[in-house]
Amino acid sequence: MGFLTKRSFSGGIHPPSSKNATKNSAIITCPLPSTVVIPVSQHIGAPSKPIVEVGAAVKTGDLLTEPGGFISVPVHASISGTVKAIEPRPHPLGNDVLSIVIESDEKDEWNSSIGPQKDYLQLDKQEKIRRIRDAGIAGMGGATFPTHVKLSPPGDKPIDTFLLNGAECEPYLTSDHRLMLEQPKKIILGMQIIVSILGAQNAGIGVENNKPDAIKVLRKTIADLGLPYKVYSLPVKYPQGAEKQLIVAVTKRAVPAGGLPMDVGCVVQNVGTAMAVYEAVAEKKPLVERVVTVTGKGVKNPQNVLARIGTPYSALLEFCGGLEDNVGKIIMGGPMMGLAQASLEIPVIKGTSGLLILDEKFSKKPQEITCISCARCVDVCPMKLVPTILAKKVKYNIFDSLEKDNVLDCIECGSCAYVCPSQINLVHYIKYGKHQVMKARKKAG
Amino acid sequence: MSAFKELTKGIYDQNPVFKQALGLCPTLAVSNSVENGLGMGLAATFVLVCSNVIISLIRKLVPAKIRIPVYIVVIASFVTIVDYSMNGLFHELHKSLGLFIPLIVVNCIILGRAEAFAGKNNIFLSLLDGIGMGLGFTLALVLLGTIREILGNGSFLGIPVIGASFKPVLIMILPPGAFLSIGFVMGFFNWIENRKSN
Amino acid sequence: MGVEQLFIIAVGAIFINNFVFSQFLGICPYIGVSKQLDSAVGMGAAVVFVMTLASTVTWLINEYLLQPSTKNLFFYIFSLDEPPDLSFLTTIAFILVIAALVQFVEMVIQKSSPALYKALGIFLPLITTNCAILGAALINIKKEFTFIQSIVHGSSAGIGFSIALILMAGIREKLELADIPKSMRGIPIAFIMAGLMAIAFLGFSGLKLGN
Amino acid sequence: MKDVLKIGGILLAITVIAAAALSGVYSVTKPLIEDAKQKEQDAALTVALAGADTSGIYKVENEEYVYYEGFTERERQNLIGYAFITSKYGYSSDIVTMVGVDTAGTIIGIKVLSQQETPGLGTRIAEKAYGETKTWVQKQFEGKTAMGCAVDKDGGSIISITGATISSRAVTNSVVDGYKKFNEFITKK
Amino acid sequence: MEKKLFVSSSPHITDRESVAKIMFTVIAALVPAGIGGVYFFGPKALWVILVSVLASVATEAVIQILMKKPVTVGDGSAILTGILLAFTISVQVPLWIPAVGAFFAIAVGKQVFGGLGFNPMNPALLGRAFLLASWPDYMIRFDLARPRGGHLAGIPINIDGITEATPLNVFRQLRDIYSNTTEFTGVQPDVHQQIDTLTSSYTSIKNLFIGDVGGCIGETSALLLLAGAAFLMYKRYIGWKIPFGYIGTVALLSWIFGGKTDLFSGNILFFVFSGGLILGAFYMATDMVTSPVTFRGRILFGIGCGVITVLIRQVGGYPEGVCYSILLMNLTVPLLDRWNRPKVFGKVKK
Ligand SMILES: Cc1cc2nc3c(=O)[nH]c(=O)nc-3n(C[C@H](O)[C@H](O)[C@H](O)COP(=O)(O)O)c2cc1C
Ligand SMILES: Cc1cc2nc3c(=O)[nH]c(=O)nc-3n(C[C@H](O)[C@H](O)[C@H](O)COP(=O)(O)O)c2cc1C
Ligand SMILES: Cc1cc2nc3c(=O)[nH]c(=O)nc-3n(C[C@H](O)[C@H](O)[C@H](O)COP(=O)(O)O)c2cc1C
Ligand SMILES: Cc1cc2nc3c(=O)[nH]c(=O)nc-3n(C[C@H](O)[C@H](O)[C@H](O)CO)c2cc1C
Ligand code: SF4
Ligand code: SF4
Ligand code: SF4
Ligand code: SF4
Ligand code: FES
Repeated sequence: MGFLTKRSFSGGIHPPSSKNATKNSAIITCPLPSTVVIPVSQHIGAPSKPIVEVGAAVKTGDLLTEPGGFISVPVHASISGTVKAIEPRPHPLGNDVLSIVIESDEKDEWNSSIGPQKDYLQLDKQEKIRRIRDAGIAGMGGATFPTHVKLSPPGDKPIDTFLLNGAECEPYLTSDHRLMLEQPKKIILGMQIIVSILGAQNAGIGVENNKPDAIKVLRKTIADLGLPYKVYSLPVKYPQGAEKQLIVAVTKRAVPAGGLPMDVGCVVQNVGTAMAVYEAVAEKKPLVERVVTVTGKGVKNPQNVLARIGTPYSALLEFCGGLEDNVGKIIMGGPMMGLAQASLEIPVIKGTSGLLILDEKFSKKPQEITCISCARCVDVCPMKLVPTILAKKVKYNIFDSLEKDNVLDCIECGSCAYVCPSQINLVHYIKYGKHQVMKARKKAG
Repeated sequence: MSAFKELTKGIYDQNPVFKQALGLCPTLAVSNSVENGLGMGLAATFVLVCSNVIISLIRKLVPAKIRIPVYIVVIASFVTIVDYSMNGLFHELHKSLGLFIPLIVVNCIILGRAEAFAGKNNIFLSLLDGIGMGLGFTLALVLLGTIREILGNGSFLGIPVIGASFKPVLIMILPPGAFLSIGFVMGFFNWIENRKSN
Repeated sequence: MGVEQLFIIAVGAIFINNFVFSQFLGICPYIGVSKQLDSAVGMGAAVVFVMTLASTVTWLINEYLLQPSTKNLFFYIFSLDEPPDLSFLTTIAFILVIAALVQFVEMVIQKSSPALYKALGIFLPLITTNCAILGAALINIKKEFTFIQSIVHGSSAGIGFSIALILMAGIREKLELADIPKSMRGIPIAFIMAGLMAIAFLGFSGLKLGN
Repeated sequence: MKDVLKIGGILLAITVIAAAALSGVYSVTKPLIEDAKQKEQDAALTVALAGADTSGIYKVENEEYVYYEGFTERERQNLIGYAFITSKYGYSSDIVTMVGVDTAGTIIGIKVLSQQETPGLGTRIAEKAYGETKTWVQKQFEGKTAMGCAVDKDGGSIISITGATISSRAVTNSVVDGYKKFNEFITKK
Repeated sequence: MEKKLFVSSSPHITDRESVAKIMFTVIAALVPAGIGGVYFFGPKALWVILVSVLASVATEAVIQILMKKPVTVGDGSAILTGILLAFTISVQVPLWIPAVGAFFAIAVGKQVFGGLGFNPMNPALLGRAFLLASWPDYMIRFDLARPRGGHLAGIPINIDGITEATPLNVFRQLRDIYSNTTEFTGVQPDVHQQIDTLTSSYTSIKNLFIGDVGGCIGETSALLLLAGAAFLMYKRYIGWKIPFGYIGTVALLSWIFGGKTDLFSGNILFFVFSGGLILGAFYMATDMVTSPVTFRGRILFGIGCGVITVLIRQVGGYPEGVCYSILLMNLTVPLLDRWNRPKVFGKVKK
């Protein structure tokens, strides 16, 4: 309804926000875990390659791997101690991934090169981008796409607009919200760095208007720093934070189907990423910790926790008072797009925005029945697809026309499955369909 | 294949209507009563048998290129014969079968048999094939006619067979009834086949 | 009156006496070529085209060659004493003419428009044995339509057939994604669907257009 | 070229054989067909003019009007009445009937020649009820004075079919109309 | 501790709607109209509804058992089909009529296609159309001999004997007399005025709105049907596109063509509130299974229903066209959906 709310996109849903449990709890630092498990792949792209050996002593911030290609970032030791093992360990994505296990010496000695850098803004563009890559920054909004790649758009795609994504539209999660309240200055300065890299004329932050305090704080910080950035107050609607939807809401530009934000002159980064960029460029601090919202009915003390990368869930949860008895499901991320986790020994990674613990009642899904063509999924799809037809075709193994039906444009936001009264997990089918289409594409060369 | 097989295959195994979905138009159009079905079935059988025989007889004389036109001429001649004879002898029946008598000429079964069988086999087998297929077609029409007439009119061959308290399901003798009956009968045969193969 | 009459013939042939749902003509291609929407559209276009053409040509043949009237060309050419009644050749003449016509159209399209040929070509041979074409021609004669009326009737009947075919194809594509009982899949369910469509088309019966 | 000639020749030969055969069939069946058509026409007339000799019915035809005269004898003796065709739009079609009247205007017989009313409703005008030997029109009209016919809803004595008053009324009024026209013509003559 | 953790794909929450909840809410919304039907047409109406519902549910259950499928009568869709079927038939039918109709609706209209969600056409309306074609003599019996519902706005027309004493049928008959296409030799003083009284008088419209007229069990009371529909719209179980597209089209075209003889003189309220339009537009054209899923498709669907309804009402073989127009438009649903796919986000017009 473009004419009712000025800044938004069509489609979308309004799930209960469920953020009250943690939105007022300040970020607390999690005690150092006794071991951390650091997977060599925490981003989209080629895995990085270990450069340490078992038995090596490492300090916090030490480089553990080197990038495995252009679209790749290194990982760093998040505590000081000894490398205990380099072996496949369970990964949040569900498979086992080569990981570097470090046993803490409980001293947390940091790599000595880390510290405030003078005149960092005057560095040349390439140096800033190098520092970002060396810090191992991958997008913290969930997609974990290497940030240095995003910040090096090809020459034929001039960028005029940079948007910071503070929407945090997923229910339950409050990590970005707290970060905006508690670290506004670092975020804005990080934004300043990014804008300087991109040479963008316009820059702004999009925040859902259920976080008025964050909007106020950001506006004040920007004013204090004398920067020209805008803060956009956006209506509450999922997936407001999806980048195409954010861009259209703020700039009215529609990213072409199958295209990227840079096709319309935009780059979008998460607020956490901005802060990490600041720390990387201005302090040479690698990405070794992040804010994780630990929440849900199944955990005793829901709160926002600053945790080292590699902290096993068990340690994190213990810090939050432990689990209730009726735990049914543990989800990395939010309830809409997050991944259900199979074990408590899986570690926090760069993209872990939250850990959501649902009780049993919430976890069991009702039996899927047949589609009644109610069109709810069609009405809510922010990409204007027809999810019911996509899912049906997949179910009956008809893949050849899927690509023509634009299946690849699905952003897997889950809105369709959320509203389906027949409990059909449309995203599940659609993901499989995408997979088949990609496979067929590859085969066709 | 034995001669006996040629004669009987059309009745069930290769029934032109139910198994091959041929000759559907007349089947649907005239199966609103048993009498119509029977009349149409026999008329088509006559054409089928005669054209099968003639075509098998002349198959060696006809060059491949003009096979189809020749078949059509042969078939059309017999159709016209049936058309006029029925008009003279069974005027009422001819009237209620209407357009569908001349349309036997395009009945897919007949040209189909000419192509698939009579053009390749000797007279004797072609004769049996014609009789068998014609019989199968007739039986299909009579079966559908029976279902539709009993349900839709409460009668069989015009004779009331269900008590007066039965209110006929009129729709069965209207066009929708034709489609529904043939659909369910075909489904029933499929069901039998499926059960057999299990 | 004239135009109104044509309108009545057209609406009658498309909706009220739809070839498929009430006349039972062209059922084989209707069931056979309605599995996919694209081919249904192609077939529909081909049928409209051929049916119009066939109505035109057969009407002329009937009027000037077969009927025993003073317009009969044989009567002139051979200066016969009395116009010959060749109406017993109707069936043969019509079917041969239609077959030849389809061949001819196929050739012309192939030469003149390869694109159109690609779209319609495969359907044309199917049409020869389609009783709807011959049916339309025979109805024109039986109802004693004038030349213009025959053309309108022929094309409208073709359009009515195409509508039925295209609606059915849309639905059958959707039925591919349905849990139809095994024995009913394929042709049986197509017939059931046709029956239900015919029920819906009963809604057009008794349309009172003229007077 | 030779090939074409040969093929054309065969085709022509077959067509000629077929045409010859058909013209034979035609000449044999033609009288039969005409006979049958006549009989059909007669069937209606024998109902409308019950009592007349089948070969004692004559068509009277001129530019604007057609009717039939029925005699008990073949040689135009003993006129029992006249038959005419009349029609009116009913519920969804023209209902065409043949009506026979005696010289006093009393209906001898009546038959519906064509109609396309709603099956189960309007079509019942031409149907026999279960166990009856006469159709609804026969039962209602035979023996009544043509001029005075009207359905019960309009205050007359023709009992209309429930749910099909419109069809019933159309037949009734067409009988009256038809008779009026016939009478006008007869008296003019 | 090793507890079994559930692992399933995202999303992990839903809005807790279910098909059963939707169906039973629609059933609840129809209850007032049902009570209205029983009030206007007497206790037999209740029997008709019960027989229809029982036959629907039994047919569905038996077929599912025979085909060794899970029995899903608990989802309420068969109950709803039964109720809607009963709502579209006259109270004067013998009780086997709703039973046979419900059997056809469920068996041929729904289960042959695989059951809930797969049927291309509206089962309840198919049931009705089947009954109307098979036993028209029963199906059009709407005479006025019943407790209430006997008014036709106090029209002085000699209406008692007319089998089909419903507003639309009486209108058609009067207008035919007026324009002389039908003869009516009975004494009819002032047809012109009768038509005006029927279509425009306050009493007539009021009776139509309340439901105090002849017609099918559940269709007469616009008031009660609209109350239920408002509730469903509030709950977002039915949208606005189909019903408003439908009724708007009927209103417009009826205004243009619904006059006695001249154009632009039809009374909109009369045509909107009479017949099955309100029931059809809000509860039957909106059946999600048999209506388009796309935005434009739904609007066109509503408009198409409206056009056909007015066509049949004005020149068709039936006084009312709601049933057939919805069934006919059901046939176009796959095409409407296919040709009106939303433009994918970011797809540029060519
Ligand atoms: C459905 C959906 C919702 C999203 N919501 C958010 C959000 O609320 N905040 C956010 O920063 N990124 C969100 N993202 C990710 C963004 O699309 C985008 O990848 C991200 O903002 C880019 O920033 P990053 O590279 O710094 O992570 C969402 C993505 C999807 C598909
Ligand atoms: C579907 C349908 C078909 C009808 N068919 C006819 C018909 O063929 N003949 C007829 O007279 N009335 C028919 N009617 C009924 C008329 O509308 C009208 O109600 C009836 O003629 C009045 O008869 P009555 O006075 O006996 O009640 C039909 C009505 C409907 C709804
Ligand atoms: C949804 C619905 C659809 C209907 N469709 C038809 C129809 O197509 N034909 C018909 O004669 N009656 C139909 N009816 C019944 C008529 O609306 C009504 O009972 C009668 O035919 C005319 O009554 P009225 O004058 O009150 O409109 C339908 C009823 C409903 C509720
Ligand atoms: C808003 C709404 C309207 C419905 N309308 C009908 C209807 O008109 N006829 C019917 O048989 N079922 C109706 N149903 C029930 C259900 O959708 C129907 O039985 C399916 O078509 C069966 O697959 C309706 C359901 C809903 C939610
Ligand atoms: S990942 Fe989800 S919750 Fe997190 S920012 Fe993106 S949309 Fe919002
Ligand atoms: S998951 Fe894909 S199909 Fe479903 S609503 Fe989101 S974008 Fe649309
Ligand atoms: S929301 Fe579910 S039931 Fe509704 S149309 Fe989409 S897939 Fe079908
Ligand atoms: S194609 Fe789809 S399913 Fe396959 S990896 Fe990519 S997102 Fe996942
Ligand atoms: S019999 Fe009509 S098309 Fe085959």
